Amino acid sequence: MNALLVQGSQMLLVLALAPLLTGWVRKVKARLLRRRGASVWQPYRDLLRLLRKEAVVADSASWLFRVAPYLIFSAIWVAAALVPTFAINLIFSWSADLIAIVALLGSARFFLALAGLDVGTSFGGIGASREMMIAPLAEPAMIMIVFTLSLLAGSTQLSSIVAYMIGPEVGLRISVAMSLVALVMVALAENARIPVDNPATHLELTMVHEAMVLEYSGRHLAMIEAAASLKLLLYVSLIAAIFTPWGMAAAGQGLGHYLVGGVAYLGKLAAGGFLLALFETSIAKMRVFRVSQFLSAALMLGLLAVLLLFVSRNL
Amino acid sequence: MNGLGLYFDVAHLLAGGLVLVSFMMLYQFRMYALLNFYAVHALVLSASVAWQALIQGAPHLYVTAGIALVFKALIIPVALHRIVQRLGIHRTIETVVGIGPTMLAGMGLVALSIGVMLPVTGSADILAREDLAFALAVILLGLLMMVSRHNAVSQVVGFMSLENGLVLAATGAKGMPLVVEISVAFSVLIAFIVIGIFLFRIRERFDTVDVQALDSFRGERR
Amino acid sequence: MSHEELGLWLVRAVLLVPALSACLLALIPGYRLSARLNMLASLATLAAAAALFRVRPTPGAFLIVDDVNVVFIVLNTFVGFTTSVFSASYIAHELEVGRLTPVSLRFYHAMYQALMAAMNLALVANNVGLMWVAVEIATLTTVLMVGIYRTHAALEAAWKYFILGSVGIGLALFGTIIVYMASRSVVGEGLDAMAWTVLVRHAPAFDPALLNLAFVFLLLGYGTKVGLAPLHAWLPDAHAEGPTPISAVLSGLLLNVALFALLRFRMVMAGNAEALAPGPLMVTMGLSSLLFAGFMLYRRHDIKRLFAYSSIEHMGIITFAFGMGGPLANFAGLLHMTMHSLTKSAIFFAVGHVAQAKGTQRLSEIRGLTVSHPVLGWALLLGVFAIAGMPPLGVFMSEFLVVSSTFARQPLLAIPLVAGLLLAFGALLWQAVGIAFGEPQGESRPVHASTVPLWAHLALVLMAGVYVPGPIVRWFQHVAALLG
Amino acid sequence: MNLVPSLSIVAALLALGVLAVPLAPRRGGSALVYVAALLLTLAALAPPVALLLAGVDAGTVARLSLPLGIPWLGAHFRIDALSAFFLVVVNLGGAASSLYSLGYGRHEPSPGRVLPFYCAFLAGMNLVVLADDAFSFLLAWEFMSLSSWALVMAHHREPGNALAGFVYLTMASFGTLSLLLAFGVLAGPEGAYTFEQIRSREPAPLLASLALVLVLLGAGSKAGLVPLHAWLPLAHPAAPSQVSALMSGVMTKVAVYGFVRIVFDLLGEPQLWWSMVVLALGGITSALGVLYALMQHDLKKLLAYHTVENIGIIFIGLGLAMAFRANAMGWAAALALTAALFHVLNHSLFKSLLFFGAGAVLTATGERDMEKLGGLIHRMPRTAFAFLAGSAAISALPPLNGFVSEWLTFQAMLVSPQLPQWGLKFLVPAVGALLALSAALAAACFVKAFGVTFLGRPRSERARTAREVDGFAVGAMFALALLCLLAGVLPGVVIDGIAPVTQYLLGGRMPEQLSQAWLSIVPITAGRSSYNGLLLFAFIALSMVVVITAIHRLASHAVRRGPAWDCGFADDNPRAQYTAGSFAQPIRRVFGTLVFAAREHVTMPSPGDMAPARLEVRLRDPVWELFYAPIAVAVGFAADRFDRLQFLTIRKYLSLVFGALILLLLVLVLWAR
Repeated sequence: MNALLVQGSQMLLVLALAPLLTGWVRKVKARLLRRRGASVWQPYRDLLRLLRKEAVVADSASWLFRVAPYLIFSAIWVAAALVPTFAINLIFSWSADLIAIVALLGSARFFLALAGLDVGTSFGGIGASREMMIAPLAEPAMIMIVFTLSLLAGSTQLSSIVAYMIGPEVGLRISVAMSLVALVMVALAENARIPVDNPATHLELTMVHEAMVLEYSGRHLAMIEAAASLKLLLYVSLIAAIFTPWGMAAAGQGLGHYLVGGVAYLGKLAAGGFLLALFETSIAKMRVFRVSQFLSAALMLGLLAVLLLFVSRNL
Repeated sequence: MNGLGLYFDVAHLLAGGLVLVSFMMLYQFRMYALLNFYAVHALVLSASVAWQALIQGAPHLYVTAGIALVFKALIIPVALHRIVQRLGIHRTIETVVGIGPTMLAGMGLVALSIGVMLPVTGSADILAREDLAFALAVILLGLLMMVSRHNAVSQVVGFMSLENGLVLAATGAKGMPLVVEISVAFSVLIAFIVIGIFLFRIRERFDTVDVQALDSFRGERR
Repeated sequence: MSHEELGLWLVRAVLLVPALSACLLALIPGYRLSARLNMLASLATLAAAAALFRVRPTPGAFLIVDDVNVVFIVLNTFVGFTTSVFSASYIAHELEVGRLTPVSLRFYHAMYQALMAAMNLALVANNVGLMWVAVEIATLTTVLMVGIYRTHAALEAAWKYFILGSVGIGLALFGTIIVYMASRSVVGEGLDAMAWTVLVRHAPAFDPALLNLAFVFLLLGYGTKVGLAPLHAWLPDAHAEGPTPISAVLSGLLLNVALFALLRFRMVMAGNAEALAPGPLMVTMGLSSLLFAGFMLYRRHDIKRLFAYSSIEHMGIITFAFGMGGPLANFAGLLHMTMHSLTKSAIFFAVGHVAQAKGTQRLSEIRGLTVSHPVLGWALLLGVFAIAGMPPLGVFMSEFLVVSSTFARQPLLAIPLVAGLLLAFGALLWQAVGIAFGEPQGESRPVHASTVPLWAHLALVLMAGVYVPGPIVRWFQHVAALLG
Repeated sequence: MNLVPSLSIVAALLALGVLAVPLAPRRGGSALVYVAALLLTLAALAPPVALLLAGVDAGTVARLSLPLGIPWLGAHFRIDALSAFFLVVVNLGGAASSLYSLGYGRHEPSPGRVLPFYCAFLAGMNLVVLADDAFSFLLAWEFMSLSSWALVMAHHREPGNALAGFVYLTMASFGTLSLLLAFGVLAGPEGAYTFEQIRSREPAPLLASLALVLVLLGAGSKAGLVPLHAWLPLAHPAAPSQVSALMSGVMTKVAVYGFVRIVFDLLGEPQLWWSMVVLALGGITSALGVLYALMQHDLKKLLAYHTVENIGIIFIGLGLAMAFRANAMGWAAALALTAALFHVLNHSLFKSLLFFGAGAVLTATGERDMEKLGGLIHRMPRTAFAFLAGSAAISALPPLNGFVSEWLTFQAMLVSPQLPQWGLKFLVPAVGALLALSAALAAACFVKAFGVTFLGRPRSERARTAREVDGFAVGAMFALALLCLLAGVLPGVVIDGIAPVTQYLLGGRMPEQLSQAWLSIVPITAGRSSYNGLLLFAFIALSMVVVITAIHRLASHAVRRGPAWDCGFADDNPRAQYTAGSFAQPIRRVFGTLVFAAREHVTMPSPGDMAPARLEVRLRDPVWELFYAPIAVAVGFAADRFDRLQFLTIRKYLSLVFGALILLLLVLVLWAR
């Protein structure tokens, strides 16, 4: 029962923290640009406002258009809830390993792209098309990162990987460093951040994610926005859990450990958000067709990480 | 064994003579001369067959010799003379390659036929072996004539000299049954060919059965 | 009547019934009557031949019925009979159209029976000379029949066939003479030295060099009749320009008879350990025919010539199989011979009706047959697949055995074999798709076709693909063992 | 265990095929035949299912030999775990397709060209799986090809179908001949053609390798391994849709069966490099297959190319299994083989479903070209839903079945570092990257396929007026969609069903799945990796329900319909939508320039000219240009050259005879030396 409670609290925690992280990143970015910026709570307000509004649906939209936001949101929420945040070995953590989490995100993207095509406007098409160009490069890179980690840890379970990373055997490895870089690159692409995409613009030539969701409004848009925040949170948590696993509580440990884990998690999120904002302000967005090269680099890094693994350690 | 030696020598001489006449036929480039030499060819064959009949003591071979004499040495050459006249066939023989190379090829063929027969030893008697070598040479030379001449008539002559080689071989094989029947069958065949040439008015070439149909048809309409 | 006597009478019947009916048919004017008589005579011959399965005379000096030839005799008479049935309905149409006159028909029927008699004689002959004579007669009769339409094309085809056939006959005769000389010094002079039974028995003692020489001439001489490349030139034209029943008999039977003659000599060769192995020669000739015909199939414009080239291809395969030797390949070769006769004659039956229905033999004008003439179209397609070695038809089994056993023994030989099979298959398929499918083109006359012989053949071929009756298998196996 | 029921069903199917000839033109005849086929295939499911459920240790094998085929050998038949599994795949596909055809078959313009061959095709596939000697196997194999060829030619008047049929059957024949040669090697010169005899023979390593290459050519050409796939995207779309489904979903699996049977069962111990070849081929096939698919505008052709991709995935699994087996890692080999066989089942389910959907679209609109479709989700909601389910499954999205098998394949790959060979250590991750790439591209491809066909606005009049298809067709699609979901959320059942197969072939199996807590699947140990589709499905469904209820209760549920936002450019021409071609443009630019030498050429009219601008895309098919075109050219060239021999004079023909004679005599002279 306790275990269920912890799992449930993690599920609620990610949901609660996701808009905050988005708000935090925006705030930091604004400060770095010497603007005052909106409050870190602004995303919550936006979501609430959107939820209360009526939804405007295009005449040519089908049921898929209306179901997709919920589906996307649920898939990403479930995925985010399965990534260790403050503790590992939660009760349902074994129901999906890292590969499955990647695939869940893939499901979400699949439906998002379909939703983009549903109305039959050029914007939806352009977004979906570009999104589906990015994904085939990001996913293999991600899988290569999974390979590296799970070959190291002997498992594809996130909890086991994290436990291994906490442990003493890790050491400093070039493979791990490379997969960190690759994972960051993939995360930037997946979350539609600069330099791959700009979440703050609606300029048709550069949009990817925003173009797909252009037709959405009201509660549907709220779901999409929430899902985007959750996804960002998921990736930050993932990077934090794998590469900075310190402070993570194990299953069955006392409340104190959980509290420590929670505080450490908040700290990691804050740091992650800050770094993201710093990175985004210091780099320019690239042309769409440069993205493929960017992601190919990530893929190569991932593959190299796997191969170097055999050199650095006798597996 | 002196008697046998004589028998052998005469048979050898006649068979060799056949090869020689074959060569002389290859050398001809006048139609009538060719036909005349064919008559000589048949004559030598007839003599050879008759000699075989004598030494083998096989009277039925005289029939074959008679056929060769009457049919091949007389009737056929005369008939072909007529055809050449009647159909207005060119009196000169068009060869595919020059006479010289043809002769050289002929030499090669004779060498080949001897080379082929060389390993035959022991069991087959010498007479048969030599005879066979000459017969093979005659056959090959006949074939060579068929493929190296453009004129229909000279091709027929080539075929007939080939057939003479066969008869030479058959009569040389001592005691071979059905030789007469075979020579009759071949005569019929030759008669067919000659009649065919006359009926279908094949003037210049073997290939077309009518001058009007020249070159319009080569097996398949396109 | 004793067993022996009965057998002797049966053999005589197989020869005399067609021979006598040839004379009779030459005298009868009415074409309906003569067509019926033709069928009747063929049926009687078939009955006599079938009875030979049970009753056999002891081999005589001239005639023999043994395991090697009995299946071929029955096959020969069977296809002869079915072709005569087909011929009856084919000829009627030719008369209507005016391509044939009643006089030429009389000649045609007489020649048909004469041909059957000659082929049967070649099969039952126990004497190499007699066999040679029989093959020569068969050739001459077919020459006359090929030219029966009196068109330029037909005459030229017949002429070509005549000349090339004559040269072939000459070469085969020379080979036969040499065989006699080889055996004479062992067996002694006279008829015995030319009898199969004696030859096979005494083969080990023959002079190998003479045998080698003989085989070269026999291979080329009879190979001309078989249609092996490069001796094949007469075959496509003779098939294409003669009446279709004759094409069926040529492809289905005459080629077999010539090959049968080769096989007999191969047995003699195989009996002599020092003689040149006939295998490599036959394998080379077979492969060259297969590959050559495979390429030729692609550029054909005439439907009968197409299938004539396919016959060359299959003769190549069969020669290859016998060249490989061994129980499996020999069995496959025998089976393939049988299947090829049945299938190819069936195809020519179909082609005959198709050509009558469309009024042309040009492939480009025969399109969409399964739409315009479903029965003929599908039958033809089935026939093409049978001949192309598709299961569950008979040729598949023989090709299976040839290819797999060859590859296990001589992998390098199997490569060109398979390439040739594939090449020929591609060509046949391409042409067959064009014939059978697509929008129908050109004229389409009604044809009163009797498709019974056609389906009978195809049914047999289909049956053989999945089930070969035990007695036939035992015969084939026995013969395969004899062939070595 | 008894073989009589299975064989009687085959015989009944053949008889039905013959009966179908007179029945086809009659009213209701076609429905009658399909009902019978449905019942027969359903009945055929019973024996193999029973065998597989009997469990691992049963090891049941039933044999039967009939006095058919090669006379002294007889025809041997056998059912064991492997054939049972594939019998399930074949007859499941057959049953679904028959059900679908009950409705779909009514639209067939010439049932006489479909029905007999349809039954024969089903019988042939069953027979391949049951055969237990080389002759019966190849006979059934080629019979299967031939009957499916006839089905491809059913609509022979459509342009291109003749070529499709030609390429198909020629390639099939090539494959059969390769297999024939392989059996020649395996059976030896004495002709030991029964599988029992072949198993007991130990071929020399070199010969075994030769056999493997030949099997790869033979089974690979039927399955559609690159570069032997060329026939597949031509032939599969040309057939009527229920047959396309069978060919893509089932027949390619029969080819996989052939490969597994020969390589795992008959060939003895594998050599190491075999697995490398198979792995590399699988990886290349999967990536190239999906790239080809992405370039297609023809819905059925796209699906056919996807079959190529999935075959690649299956062969990756098989290659892994071979690698592990060569290193005596039975448990890992069992995992990899299970993954491959699981994918076999999965692909047969969703590919049939997708072809049914394509067939439904084809009947409703008469179009296969996606550029003329669109918006069908409004007109054909049920078909759209089923197609969406199939698309999600084939794109390996959890919690559907496609994901499970790919996940298992990845799990098997992760064992690869334990292999001692460096080559494999490096190769496997690279193949893994290709697999991930093709999975992601597949998702992109099906976004395109579903999005352009069913979503957006109709691009043609026929798409605008499409009607939903009949109940049988929809029923068949929904049944398959349900099976996709079930296999996805309860994969343990399938894995345990496959266990007897791996036990038989490899002597090992995956851990029993149905006894795991919460019905998770555990490939090796629970600590290493596990996956629970059921829970994921439940979580997603639950959270969706919760969120939707919460929002609709607590926040707004008002909806207003309005026109789509047009950027102020009011032109609602549906042709302004994204098309299949434009959707794939970014991917074409990224991958296509390399693989297909894709070139875009823009023709822009001069200012003031009212002519439309044109964008032309040129793609080159590297496989066709490298492998097939040269052969066609060479054959054509040689045929032209040889053809001159038809037009010689008699003298020249005589010269040929003369030449042959001289040649042979020379050989004789030389021989005697």
